Amino acid sequence: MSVLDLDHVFFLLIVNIGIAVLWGNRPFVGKILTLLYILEGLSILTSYHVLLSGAVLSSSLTFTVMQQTVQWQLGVSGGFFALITFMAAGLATWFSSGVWARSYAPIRLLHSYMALNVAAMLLLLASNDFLGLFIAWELVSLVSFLIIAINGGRSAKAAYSYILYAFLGAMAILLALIIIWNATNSFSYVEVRHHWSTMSVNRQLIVVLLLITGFGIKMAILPFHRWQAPAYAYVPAPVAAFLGAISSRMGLFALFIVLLQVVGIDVIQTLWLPFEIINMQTFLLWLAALTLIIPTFIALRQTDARLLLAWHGIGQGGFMLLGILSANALGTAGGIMHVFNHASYQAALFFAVFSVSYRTGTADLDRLGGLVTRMPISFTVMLVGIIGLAGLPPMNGFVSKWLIYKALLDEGMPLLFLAAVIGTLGTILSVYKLIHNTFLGQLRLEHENIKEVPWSMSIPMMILASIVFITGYFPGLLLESIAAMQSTLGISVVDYHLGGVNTGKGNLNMIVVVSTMLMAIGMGALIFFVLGNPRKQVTQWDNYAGGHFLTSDMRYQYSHNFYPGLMRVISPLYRNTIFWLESAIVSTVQFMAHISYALFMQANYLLYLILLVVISLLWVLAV
Amino acid sequence: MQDSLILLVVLPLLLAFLLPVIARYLGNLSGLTGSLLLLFNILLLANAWNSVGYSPKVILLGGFAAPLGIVFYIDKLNMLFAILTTIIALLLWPCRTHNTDVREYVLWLLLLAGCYGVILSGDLFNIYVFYELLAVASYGLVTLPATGASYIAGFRYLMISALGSAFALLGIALIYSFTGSVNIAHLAQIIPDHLHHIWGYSAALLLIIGFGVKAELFPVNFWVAEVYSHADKRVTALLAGVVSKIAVLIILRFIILLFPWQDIFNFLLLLGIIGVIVGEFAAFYAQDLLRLLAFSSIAQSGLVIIAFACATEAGIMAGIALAIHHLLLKPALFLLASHCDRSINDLAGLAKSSPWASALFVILALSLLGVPPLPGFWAKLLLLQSLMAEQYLLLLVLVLLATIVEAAYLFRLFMLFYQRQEMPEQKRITIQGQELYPVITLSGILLLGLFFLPLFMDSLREIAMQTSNIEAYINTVLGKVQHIGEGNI
Amino acid sequence: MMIWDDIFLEVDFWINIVSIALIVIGIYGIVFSQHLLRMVFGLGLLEAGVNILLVKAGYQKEAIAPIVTQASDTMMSNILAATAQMVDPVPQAMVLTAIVIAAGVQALALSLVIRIYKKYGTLDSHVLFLAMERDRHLSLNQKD
Amino acid sequence: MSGQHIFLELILMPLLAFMIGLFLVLMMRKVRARIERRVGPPFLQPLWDIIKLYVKKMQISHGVIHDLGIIMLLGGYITAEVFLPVPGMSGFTSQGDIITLIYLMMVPSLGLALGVGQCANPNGSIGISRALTAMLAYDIPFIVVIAGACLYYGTTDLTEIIALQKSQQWGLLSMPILALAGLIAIHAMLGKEPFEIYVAPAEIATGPMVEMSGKYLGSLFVMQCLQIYTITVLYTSLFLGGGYTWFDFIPKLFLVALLPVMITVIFPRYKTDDVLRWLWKWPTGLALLGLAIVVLQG
Repeated sequence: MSVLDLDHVFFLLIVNIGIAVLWGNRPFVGKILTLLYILEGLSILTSYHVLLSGAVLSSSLTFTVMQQTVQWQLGVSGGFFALITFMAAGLATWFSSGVWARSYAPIRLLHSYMALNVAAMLLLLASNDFLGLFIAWELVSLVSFLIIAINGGRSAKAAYSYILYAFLGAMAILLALIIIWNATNSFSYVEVRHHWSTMSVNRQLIVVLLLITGFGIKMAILPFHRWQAPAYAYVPAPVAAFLGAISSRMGLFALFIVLLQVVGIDVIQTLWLPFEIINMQTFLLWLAALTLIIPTFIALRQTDARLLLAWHGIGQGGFMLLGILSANALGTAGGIMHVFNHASYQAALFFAVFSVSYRTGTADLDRLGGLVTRMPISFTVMLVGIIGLAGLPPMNGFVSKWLIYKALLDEGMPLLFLAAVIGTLGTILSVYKLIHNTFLGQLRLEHENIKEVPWSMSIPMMILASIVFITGYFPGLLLESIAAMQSTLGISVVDYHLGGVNTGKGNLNMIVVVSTMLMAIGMGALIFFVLGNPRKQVTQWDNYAGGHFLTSDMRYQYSHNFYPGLMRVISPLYRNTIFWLESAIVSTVQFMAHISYALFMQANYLLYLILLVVISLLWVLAV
Repeated sequence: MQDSLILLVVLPLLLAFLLPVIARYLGNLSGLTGSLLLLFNILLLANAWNSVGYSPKVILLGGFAAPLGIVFYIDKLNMLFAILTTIIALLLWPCRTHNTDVREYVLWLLLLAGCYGVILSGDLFNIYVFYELLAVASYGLVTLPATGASYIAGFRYLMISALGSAFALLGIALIYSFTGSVNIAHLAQIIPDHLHHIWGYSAALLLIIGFGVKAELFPVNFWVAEVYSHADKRVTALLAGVVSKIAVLIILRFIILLFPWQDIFNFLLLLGIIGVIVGEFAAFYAQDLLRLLAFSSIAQSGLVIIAFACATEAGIMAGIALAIHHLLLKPALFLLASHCDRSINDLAGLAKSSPWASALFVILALSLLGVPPLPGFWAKLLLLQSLMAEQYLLLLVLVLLATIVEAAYLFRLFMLFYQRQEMPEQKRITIQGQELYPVITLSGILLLGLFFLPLFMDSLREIAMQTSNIEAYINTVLGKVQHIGEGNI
Repeated sequence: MMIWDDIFLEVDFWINIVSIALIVIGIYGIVFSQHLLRMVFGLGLLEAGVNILLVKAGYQKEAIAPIVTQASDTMMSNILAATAQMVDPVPQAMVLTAIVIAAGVQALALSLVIRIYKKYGTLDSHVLFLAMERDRHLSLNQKD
Repeated sequence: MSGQHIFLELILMPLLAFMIGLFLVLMMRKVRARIERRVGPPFLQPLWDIIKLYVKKMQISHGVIHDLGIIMLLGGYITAEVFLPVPGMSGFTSQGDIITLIYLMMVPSLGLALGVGQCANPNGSIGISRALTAMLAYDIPFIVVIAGACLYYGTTDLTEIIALQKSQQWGLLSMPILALAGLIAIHAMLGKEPFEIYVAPAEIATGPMVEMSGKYLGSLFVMQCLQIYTITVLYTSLFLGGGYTWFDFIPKLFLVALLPVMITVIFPRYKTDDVLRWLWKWPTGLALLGLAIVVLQG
């Protein structure tokens, strides 16, 4: 069956946790942990061909409760996500293993929480039935809470709001599980799928909506998106990269498994919301599209680089969902591929932003500028990252987005295609603001002596940036496992090759595109450098400035309210409705709490007893 | 063999009356006799557990056969609660505290005798008598701190409890005047069919409200917050953990055997869910730890009542699981909180001064919340399943929403504990070793029990099966062939 | 007319009336009085009413005391015939117990009232409730 | 496709594009001049402009990214040229479809933005802010038009779209409303009045070009040629049936470029927010109408 069973990985994870908890403060431990994460990733990678053939890695751990045997098996989908997890965790730990750790006091907590997170996520990825899924889900929620709250203060507040949302989600999932159990008497995916149709249509609808709510909260789909950005922004750099890269994708993984493997997209397509107004699939697709557009345009307004990226993370989640729900081989492939792509460039971007704030002490976009000459590596990484995030060729973000666009067009959903493009355009605007306000423009006087971050921090960034480029150049590397995933799930399989996909109605060959681009850029460089006179380099403060002579102490940077024209048009659309709703719910709960407490605090409390007796006797008479 | 179980009730009573005399000779050591007694009880129960086996047994007191004679009914459910009561009482036994008043020992023993009596009695009036014994002892225990506030709380507790008892007695009077019997097995033959009218309902409601006072049933649970926050913490732990569950047990027996009518179930469901919601919300508002725990205890009792009110085998199983879980957990939480008896905001940074205690508190509270894979989750899962089996969807949603409110206040608490803010030196709180033994034992039982989860589930199902088997109850008490006349009807 | 006469002349009826009146008065006293002593007295009335109702459950018109006098008459059927003529003894036993319990509870309640009066100098339940809350508040905020 | 052919296409396409672009620019300037009753520039004026800028003595660079931005800008359009279908040379087109092409056309914008950003002149940044806003404005109707066309033809492959038009009829005839909307969109894309605020050629002090001198500006001129060529070819391929041969292809390109110029002169300039409002209202509405018709037609 399997070359290597999952126990080894679990064992390594336990070792990981042990080391992190016991010796997390020592300076060398970060390096050991990095190696361990890489080792875990490799141990899955070495047996990856087994997974690709459709087999599973299984663990010998198992327990039986309520006639249900819970065991752990890593399939190819789980393996794919696990690899991303190990990549993110390994590089994040690498980032924090050197100089960075000296400036961060609770480094032991960070290492331990990271190890716990990875372990819980692996449990989730390897779960094989709803019970195991739910247990792992709650564990993931709790350890995410820990890691989000790590900095105290603002991050603790964000973590609190996260855990409340997470509990709302968990309760929704629990309800769905109970309904499923009631109908099928089983928790295992196979059994549930088999007996799915024993549920009435209304029940099916409720269950699907509950599962979407529950798992969607983790990936912050629309009405539940408010918790995520502050939760992912106000944490230390490695945590932000790790969370932004993979944490909220656990929700996507669960949705992917549930909607595609257990429920089946064909069922989703035949379910109708009440009054037959809208198809379930269409409803979810539009939800995903809104999740893409609204957070993206919220990101456009941010002045804090970390918040900006975190909001984009939510928006890109909408992209993935859009792909997965499109019920199209290309779309599913794009959605899953986007998980990897997003993980790579989002981590790179968070590293770049946090490198800047590590050196300058701020991530406020109004207080930075011109750092490109001081931190060229961070700039390059950010450039690669934003091209990926914006989904422009030649980076990997383009490939997955292309697949999703193509799927939406092929399925005849032009408006959703438009929504996706609007999201991308908003992203381009927003990321240009990010790189402009951070690295371009005028250098501030106080940043004159800033240096590039040390190698221990820049190497992981560069690795991520090169991953972004390489998987953009050769998307077939990822498409191979995605195709395997699709064939194990029994949905239509994407026709891929190393350079991209063939659809017959419009192809993409990234090898050709990127090679042409490289050659074209070479030609451009040739034209630019060979023709004409040589250039003269001027200092960063030497520019036209309307004939006025600028000096370095003059603030001469266009950064705040970067798109005034656009904002004049769209700012009336920012209504803070969800914020308003959230605070309304909070006030309602507080009001109810006050009333309940006042109920108990009565001087003449015996009246209730009499009231109860009288009412119940009246009730008896009525009965 | 099982006849020796009478000793469970007899010995504490005997010792309670002898103890003042013994104390004159043994002094401080007299507390030890109580511990020894409880140890003996554990042995007794363990021995009996083996002999009870699968079929329930009956003890005829005074040699008269039921329904004329007084009986003790012994099945696994009763045994289980008796064992748990003994274990918790042993853990909470106040003998380690110095210069404990001998009266305290006496009251504890009386309380225990009452508990055992209530658990084992198969007779309505006996249950009432033992319940009163238990209640009177608890009034004494509540007022032991001898502060003004504890007197007032105790008085208010006494009034509502006495009123409840009077209602219960009224219910018994009603039942007796219609059936001429107080033997539960006998009544189980008569009431469900012959008293299915207004008087039967009235009697049912009076009994439920009467015993509901101790079971923390809404809305006769207004004493809970003040009593739990003013009484000695061991007493609080015992009341919240054991006594309330025993009262719920009585209600379970009533609704299974005597009043198996859907209207009564609905009534209990309604009270239960209101209790859950109001309890959680009040706990959300509570400004000090003890009140918070008290209100959460109300909510948990509400959950147990909901489970029992499903009145199916699955519901009984869920209710027993929840009850046992809460019975083991709440005493531990109250003991952990006993030195944090202050406004919640003063607890900021508690984890610095007492890291182990706060970690334990957090784990136990997570179990209370029902976070998998902690034991609370499995109990809650059983409850949800039984609710779903009866298609009580709305109830299910309310319970889950109440859990979110619970999560809100518990996590607020955790975040306060782990706030990275120094506590002023004079405000430092540590959980002292004395409370730690019972806490560690209880949480050890809970957490290690997790490894035997399938085993527990199986035995719980067995217990639930036995409990919901009305025929077996009647046959055991009255004998298989014996048919008693229909009384005064 | 005759029927009403019958009812009014029935002892049952009057016992019921008296006990229910006692119960209602007792409950009223407990719930609506602010004075602790009155509450205790109300409790006493309530208990008395319930007890009367309970003892009435065994009442039988023109029955004899439940004592089997003729030991020689060992025939089971005769005993059964005799019991049919007797008052049911069980409620009486129960009422005795209940009275004892009620007396105990009331004594305890009175002793608590004394303690409370010594501490606070008042027996007004509203005032005492506020005092209890104040004490709680003080103890929360000034400990150590 | 032989290796030689590939090489030929790679070299030839950008060159051809540049040359045709030069003539398109010339034509636009000429036509505009004639409408304004001027004579207009001589035949090789656009080329001379570029050569003049390239051979200027002082070439001021504001840093590596300044250069890199210009190179990215040129490279992006050169790539786009390679993937455009023209008569006889569409070997690359099937390797990247129309969606790829749209996104390739966004790369130069990013390059320009990066280059200008490095100049550290806030006026340049303001110009970029306007340019990107305008991109958001005109891309939305344009995308709806593309979506409608792709939906109508059932493919995103440009060569297939052209082949379908050859066998059936031109897109202009089958989707007239979409074609009209597309025309307005490319008018805005070309940065002609009334949508010229982001180029703002009249007030060079606030616009992307503020720090562009010498061959930097020359490269922008090259870019302009390539841009006009790209847009016209794209429109031609979608709605005018592409080209059978170069002889009917080039007139079509000129026709497409001519239409905006014919009407542009009479307009004043919109503010940025007005550009947004207008483009999101009229052409987008038209395009959505066209899309609805396409969808309803089946």
